[in-house]
Amino acid sequence: MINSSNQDSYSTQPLSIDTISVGALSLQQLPTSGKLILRGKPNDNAFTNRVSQLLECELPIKVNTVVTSKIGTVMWRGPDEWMIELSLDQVDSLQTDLIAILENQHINIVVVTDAYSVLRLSGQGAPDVLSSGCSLNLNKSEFGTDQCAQTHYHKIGIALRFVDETPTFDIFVRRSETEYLWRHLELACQTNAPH
Amino acid sequence: MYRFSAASLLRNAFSGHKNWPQQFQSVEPKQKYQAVIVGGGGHGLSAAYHLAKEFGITNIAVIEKGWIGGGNTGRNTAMVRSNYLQQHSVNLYDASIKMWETMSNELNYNVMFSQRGLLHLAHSVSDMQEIGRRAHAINMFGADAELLTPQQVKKWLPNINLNCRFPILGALLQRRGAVARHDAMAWGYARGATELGVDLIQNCEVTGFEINNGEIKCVHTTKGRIKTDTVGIAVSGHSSHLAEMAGFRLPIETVPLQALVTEPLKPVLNCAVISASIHAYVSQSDKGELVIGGGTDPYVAYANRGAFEEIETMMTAVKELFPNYSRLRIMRQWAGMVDLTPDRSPIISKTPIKNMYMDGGWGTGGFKTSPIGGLLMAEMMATDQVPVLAAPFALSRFESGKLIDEGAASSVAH
Amino acid sequence: MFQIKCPYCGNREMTEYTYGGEANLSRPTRLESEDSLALTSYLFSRTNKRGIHLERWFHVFGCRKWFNVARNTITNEIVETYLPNEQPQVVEQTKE
Amino acid sequence: MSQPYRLATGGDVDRNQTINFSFDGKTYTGFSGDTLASALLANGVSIVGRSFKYHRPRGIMAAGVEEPNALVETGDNAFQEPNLQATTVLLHEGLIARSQHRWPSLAFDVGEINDKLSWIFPAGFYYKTFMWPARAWRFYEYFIRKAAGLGTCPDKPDPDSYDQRFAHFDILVVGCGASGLEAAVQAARKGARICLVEQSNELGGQLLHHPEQIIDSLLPADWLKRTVDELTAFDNVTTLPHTTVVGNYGYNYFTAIQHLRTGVTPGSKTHNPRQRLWKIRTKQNIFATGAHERPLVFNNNDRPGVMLADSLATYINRYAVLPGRSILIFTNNDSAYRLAIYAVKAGAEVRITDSRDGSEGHWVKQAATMGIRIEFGKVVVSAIGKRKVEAAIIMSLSSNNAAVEGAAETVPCDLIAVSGGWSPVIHLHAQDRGALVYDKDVSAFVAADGFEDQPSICVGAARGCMDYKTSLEQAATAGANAAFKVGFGNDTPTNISVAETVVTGATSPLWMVPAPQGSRVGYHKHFHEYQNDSTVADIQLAMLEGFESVEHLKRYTTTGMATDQGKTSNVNALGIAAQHSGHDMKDMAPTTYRPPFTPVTLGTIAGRQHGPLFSPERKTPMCQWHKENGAVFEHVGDWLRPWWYENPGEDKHGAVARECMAVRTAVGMMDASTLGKIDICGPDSAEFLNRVYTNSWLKLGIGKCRYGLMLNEQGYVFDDGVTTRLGENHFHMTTTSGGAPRVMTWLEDWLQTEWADLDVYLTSVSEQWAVISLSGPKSRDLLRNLVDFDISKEAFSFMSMKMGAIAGVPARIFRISFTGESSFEINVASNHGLHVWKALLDVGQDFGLTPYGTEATHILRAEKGFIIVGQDTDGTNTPMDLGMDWIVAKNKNDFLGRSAFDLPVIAEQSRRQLVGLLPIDKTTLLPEGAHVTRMRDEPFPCSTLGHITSSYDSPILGRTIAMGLIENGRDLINQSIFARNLDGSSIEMMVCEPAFYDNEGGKSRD
Ligand SMILES: Cc1cc2nc3c(=O)[nH]c(=O)nc-3n(C[C@H](O)[C@H](O)[C@H](O)COP(=O)(O)OP(=O)(O)OC[C@H]3O[C@@H](n4cnc5c(N)ncnc54)[C@H](O)[C@@H]3O)c2cc1C
Ligand SMILES: NC(=O)c1ccc[n+]([C@@H]2O[C@H](COP(=O)([O-])OP(=O)(O)OC[C@H]3O[C@@H](n4cnc5c(N)ncnc54)[C@H](O)[C@@H]3O)[C@@H](O)[C@H]2O)c1
Ligand SMILES: Cc1cc2nc3c(=O)[nH]c(=O)nc-3n(C[C@H](O)[C@H](O)[C@H](O)COP(=O)(O)O)c2cc1C
Ligand SMILES: [Zn+2]
Repeated sequence: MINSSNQDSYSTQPLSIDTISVGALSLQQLPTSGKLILRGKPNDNAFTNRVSQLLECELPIKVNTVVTSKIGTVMWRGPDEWMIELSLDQVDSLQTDLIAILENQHINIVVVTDAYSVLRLSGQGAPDVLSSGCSLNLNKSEFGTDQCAQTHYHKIGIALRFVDETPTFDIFVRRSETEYLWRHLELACQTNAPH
Repeated sequence: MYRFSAASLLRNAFSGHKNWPQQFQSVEPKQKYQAVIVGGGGHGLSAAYHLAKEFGITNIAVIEKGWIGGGNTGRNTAMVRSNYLQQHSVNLYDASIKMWETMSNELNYNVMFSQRGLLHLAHSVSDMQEIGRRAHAINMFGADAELLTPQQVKKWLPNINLNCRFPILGALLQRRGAVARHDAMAWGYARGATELGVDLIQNCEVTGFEINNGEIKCVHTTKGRIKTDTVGIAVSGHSSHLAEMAGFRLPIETVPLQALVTEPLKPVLNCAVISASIHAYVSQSDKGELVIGGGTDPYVAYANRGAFEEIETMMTAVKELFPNYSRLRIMRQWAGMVDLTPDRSPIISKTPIKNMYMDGGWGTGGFKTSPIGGLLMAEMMATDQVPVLAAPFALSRFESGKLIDEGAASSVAH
Repeated sequence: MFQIKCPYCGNREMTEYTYGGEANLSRPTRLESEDSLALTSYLFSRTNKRGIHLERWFHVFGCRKWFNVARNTITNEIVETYLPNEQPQVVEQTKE
Repeated sequence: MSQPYRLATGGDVDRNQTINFSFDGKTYTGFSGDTLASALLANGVSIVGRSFKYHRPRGIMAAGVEEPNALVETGDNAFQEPNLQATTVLLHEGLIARSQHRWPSLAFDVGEINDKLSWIFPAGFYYKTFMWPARAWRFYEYFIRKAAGLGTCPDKPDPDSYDQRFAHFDILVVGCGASGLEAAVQAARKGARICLVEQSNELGGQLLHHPEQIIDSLLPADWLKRTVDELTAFDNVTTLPHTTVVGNYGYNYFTAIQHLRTGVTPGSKTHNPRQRLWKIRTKQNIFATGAHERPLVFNNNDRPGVMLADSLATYINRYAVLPGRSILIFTNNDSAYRLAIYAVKAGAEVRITDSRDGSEGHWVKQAATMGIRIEFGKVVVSAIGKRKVEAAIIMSLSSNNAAVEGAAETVPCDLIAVSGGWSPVIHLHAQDRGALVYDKDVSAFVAADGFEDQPSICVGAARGCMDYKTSLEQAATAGANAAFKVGFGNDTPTNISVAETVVTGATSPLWMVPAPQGSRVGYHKHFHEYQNDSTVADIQLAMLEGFESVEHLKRYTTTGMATDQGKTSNVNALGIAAQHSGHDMKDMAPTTYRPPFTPVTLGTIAGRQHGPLFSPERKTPMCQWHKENGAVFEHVGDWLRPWWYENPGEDKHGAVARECMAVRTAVGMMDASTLGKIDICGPDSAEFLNRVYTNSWLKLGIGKCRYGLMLNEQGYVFDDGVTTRLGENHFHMTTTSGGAPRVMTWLEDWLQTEWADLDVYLTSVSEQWAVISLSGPKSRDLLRNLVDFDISKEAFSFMSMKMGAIAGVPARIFRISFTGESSFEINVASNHGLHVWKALLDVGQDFGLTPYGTEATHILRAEKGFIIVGQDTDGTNTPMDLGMDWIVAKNKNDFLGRSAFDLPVIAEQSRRQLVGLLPIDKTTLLPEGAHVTRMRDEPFPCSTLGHITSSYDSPILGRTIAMGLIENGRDLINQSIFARNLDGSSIEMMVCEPAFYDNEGGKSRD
């Protein structure tokens, strides 16, 4: 009965709009995904091994990298912090499993599913659109496959994930700041899409 | 003193302006002075002028490492006001406004003191509470303040965007708030001091002090050693450096503060306006440029320049307040190094060294107090007594913890 | 405009960080602070160094870690970044 | 005839595309490819503007960004743009341009009286007068301000949009003259990522008007095409024409302004921005920014028709405009001889006056061969003709340049082309504090050598290299070297473009032409600086009066302070000052170079960041509902919060009273989602809380909540909130909405630095949870209908937390109260927020459930005497000041802020204390912020006892109440004191405990 993934009541995504496309560029609010913050010590083998086993992938220890596994993607967020993105209905069980295998360790697992929304920006010129407010070096050689980074877009913090060579980027943004980012990017798309 | 006037202009016109006397003179230092003032900014020059004028001590030198008025005095946005929060502050700043009101005539130098009114905008309920508190305080302490409704704000600022991102709910008006011609103040004091026999020594940097038994004996400079037994320090952003030379440490951090001007325009803004919560303030100079400032850069720096980031913040703020300024163009930007204290109030004080006094820590707002700051330091130098107005601003407050907190009111520079 | 090298994330624009004031201020313990000078100098007194300044920065838009920076306050050159529990390699020599 | 001064052939203009434009209401035609300046010249318009101070008629002097005179206003209404240089405005159909700073018209300007009176008004005259009568300045100022200024500000919001882009490159090359292009090609060949920027709309720089300059055996146009084609083919090169690098902020950070379109597109779409701000981050930089020609300084040298020689060459060769028929060239170097050759070819009569003794240069010889009359050792002492040059007076120059002598010859002419030498464009180098030295050969300042380890280098004309051959070599080397430094190839250039060597004679500096003996005007009309009317006499006067430093000179005479920032005048001004004071030029230092290189539109920097994009308008998950249901919003930081909900026919007072009463008598509900929330986890969590809060946390039971105060290290309250123990090692902290980011950063700071030994993880969950505060005597009865667990008073006690389901979704419910009524703070995942809000409303109908806003909350909490940090505190209050001694643990050794309690100031007697205040007249609302005196009507100025922090009309009490921070306030309880209005009148009030309602607190426990 009580289920955090009760889709019906997930009535309130931050934006009422889903997708716009301008020329080759598209901007999309992705449906709510499950998100967990995992904290733990990267040099603690017990911790990394157990997590790796459960996730069936290595925990990305390397700065600004993403690892994809069956369960979802794991993003580096800091030397002792990762974000696991997975489907909504698996959040509870993964959380439970993680807690179980990591019992008595100094770790933390926090559900942040609703705290962030994800915008997907795709198409030729997408880096230019992002660069309208983001100072990160988005040249292909600097930011590509399997990479992620936390940075800012004008006044707000965002996390970027490189998705594919189209290029496509996923942008994690605080729920309440989603509209601000969306409006900025929408205008930047219109400016940058070839007419 | 050679008097400036319309008549003297005309007289000199007939001789092709070839006979004007020097306004001030840079000389080589003597070996000994009764008193030495370090720093040829507004405060140092005012101190020298008042020491000579009010206390009859004329065997003094102002030592300036560059050119007089070239520190923050030469790079500030020239707002003069006394609408501070704390009683001691209002008393101090208002005493300075009173000196400004007569300065042109006192110095026989037109410092273009223009009491055109100054508005502090309030963008939120808490801003309203803050200006309400300030208005009542200022009024009670004997200076002038009024609270305006948004409609009244619109009358003062026809181009204001009342309904900006953080809608304007009201404003604090100080009618005696003013702008002035900053360079003229420095030159006016320099001229007055020269006339009274003060030595102005430019391009001469103080590099050390000789201190004996905790008493100042001698000042070392790039132009040699100068004997003196009284020293006043008014070096704004360099205060910590001078203190270090004298062997003590100050509660000061020096950070860049930037400003800029647009190209000159016909009159478009007839008062000065400050928005502390969206970080910009604007006035229009008599020449026509809009003079714009904002918040400080956050980090310690001695570079007289700041980050572009702050400029961007200022420009977005100005455009938000005055959307019709958007097509105007910025002509020049610059920065100064301001000396911030923890409570954003100045230090007018004796120091751990006997007969060494300091007038500094004015942070983002000490242009307006050049007259009073200099006068108070002059009095300390002449009498070794701390004047009543200065007493609360002593260094010792950082030992007792009895700060004079103007922090809330000075989140934006002015 | 300088960049700062976060010890974790690498070189980023200074706009990603917030400044945290002078590093190495020693916080007096309760007992020490009964000597109020130790306390007030911890609270208020600053070296405000002209030259190599040891200071703290927070990577607020990145990994959210605090770290230390040795920066020349005259040129803004970042000489070194290091972790809170480390000592800087630069020993301050340059004054100007 | 239309365009009488247009040449029949040549130039880069498209004669098939006629463009109509207007200037001062008169319509003209020009061609595509023209600037406003070239089109005006083609039409024979000689006066374009008026000078700042003397209102002298001024024409077009230059062909680029160095133009000081020809400032115009373009566009109408909201599209109006003041102070544009006619030389940089591209002509476009329908362009409307106006002269400015004149009244009633450009031709007849009343302000010209200033010119007549200029002999009375030298530099700085205003410091010496307007002081009588005392305090009359505001009167004079009114007229002075009107007379000053240049263009006018538009009076409507800017309808255009602007874009911004951040970009990272290996190498930035500024300037697309021969040097910049060569440098870029060399670096591109090695594979580096390059950004190539040119302020003009066309690439080529000087080459565009030096048609005879053969490079690699190609004509300039062909060499340009070959080079640009090669660059275009690289995908590692980004070329930005019509883009100006305006700022060098150090450490390889630059700003540039790109012009994306010209002209006005009324109703232009937001996706079609006018300009773009580039923020460019690089590793190596090459400044190939060329050089600006300087005028020569003689009497009336500002007359329309006096033009810079190379600019005139530009008009002839690039724009096919010959704006005169009879040209007198006045030079001190060889470059102007090129103009002579072009002008003769274009059909003009040319005569050359050269201040030097002679020159064996290539072009000099060529000019001589062409039969052009050349006179060495002579100077123009004066221009004749007020509205347009009619003649020049020529005399001989004495051998030491100190005097003019011999007979004065009047030479009729309609143009005087001047060349006083070239000043390399060192701005970008100098903006970053790059060292400068005076170069005798160039007679100007250049970047000092010896910066091999620096990331930036000047090349070509920008480095003082005035011949193509060496410029190209220099540029090629710089390009290859830069690529090598960033890790591409070796530092040897390949296939360097080769230009012919051209022999030129040396430039002989001539900072000013001596005034003839006995001249009445002397140096009063020798303009070294045009826009601000700064003359040689002004510099002399300033120095006479003691303004010796060049920085003083600048500020006293305003030289170099105009919109062109002294591009043509600064070096001359220094030369004049040096000459006057007997200094050597190498001992002079230019005034500080500052961004921007050319003026930058304010809106371009702001970009899209205005209105709702100025800063994020943060909205809670239920925001849309609030909007649709009459909420009036309050801006709290970036958040939008319902202030109150207005029913039809209600005003603020009515609405707020209704909301308050609902909470006191039935049940109300508030969206509290904006509260800061932090998940705290780890074995040392309780110890951590013990250190950051003033009270004790070690023994808090699981599932229990506790209120805490956080102090800064000065012992003053800086945030508060309720924290709950979720598990042995797990807490949920709440903070104030506005303080959330600050608290998070502060806590991380302590954990990561001072207390790195503590094992605690913090995670911000502010936005994970939507929070609904349900409050009022009926709250439990209501809630019972929606939850799946026992919420009876016994099972769910005050200050505890339970997890369960509400309306089918998981929730954490806290029994805490900010209103003093029985309350439940319901936390659900944000995406469920609206769902639960609506579910409560559905059930709540029967209970009189009323949504309430922040205003009601503030009243309700004030009735209880609860503080709001930031309103009832101002950053200088200890817990004791607030009457909250109880929250300070006596047995704890240390917590943040504790040490400060030992400071004398904290122990002081006369501190301000938070007290309640009851106006004697129950209907009088005390003004918030009003200060307080002990005595009625104590005359101002007087001292304050403190001020009123909160003041409300309490519906439940039927009277007004207030709180204030009052000196020794607690000692004054039950005494009367006086709040003072702005007009000095007094309101009597009684001091009381800061609690007005249900002081036993029974209700909240219910
Ligand atoms: C951008 C900006 C805007 C501002 N706006 C305002 C405003 O609107 N209103 C306002 O009231 N205030 C404003 N201020 C603050 C104000 O400018 C300063 O507080 C004030 O000018 C300080 O005056 P001063 O005489 O103490 O210092 P300065 O004018 O800085 O003079 C100090 C002098 O000491 C010299 N010096 C330093 N070290 C030595 C040494 N070792 N030996 C010899 N000489 C030395 C320096 O060269 C300098 O000339 C602003 C400041 C800035 C930077
Ligand atoms: N005395 C002379 O005869 C003389 C004088 C100057 C140049 N020249 C000749 O021209 C050749 C030089 O070519 P060059 O390439 O060095 O100079 P150039 O003048 O041909 O090119 C410089 C280019 O840089 C651009 N520019 C300047 N500042 C800019 C900025 N901030 N942002 C964007 N663009 C900017 C200019 O618009 C110009 O197109 C010299 O070698 C010389 O032969 C001769
Ligand atoms: C109130 C005020 C008005 C100014 N107006 C101008 C101006 O009209 N033109 C100009 O070029 N600079 C102007 N400046 C800036 C100065 O040129 C200069 O940048 C400033 O004094 C700092 O000195 P610096 O740039 O030499 O370091 C102004 C400065 C101030 C403080
Ligand atoms: Zn980082």
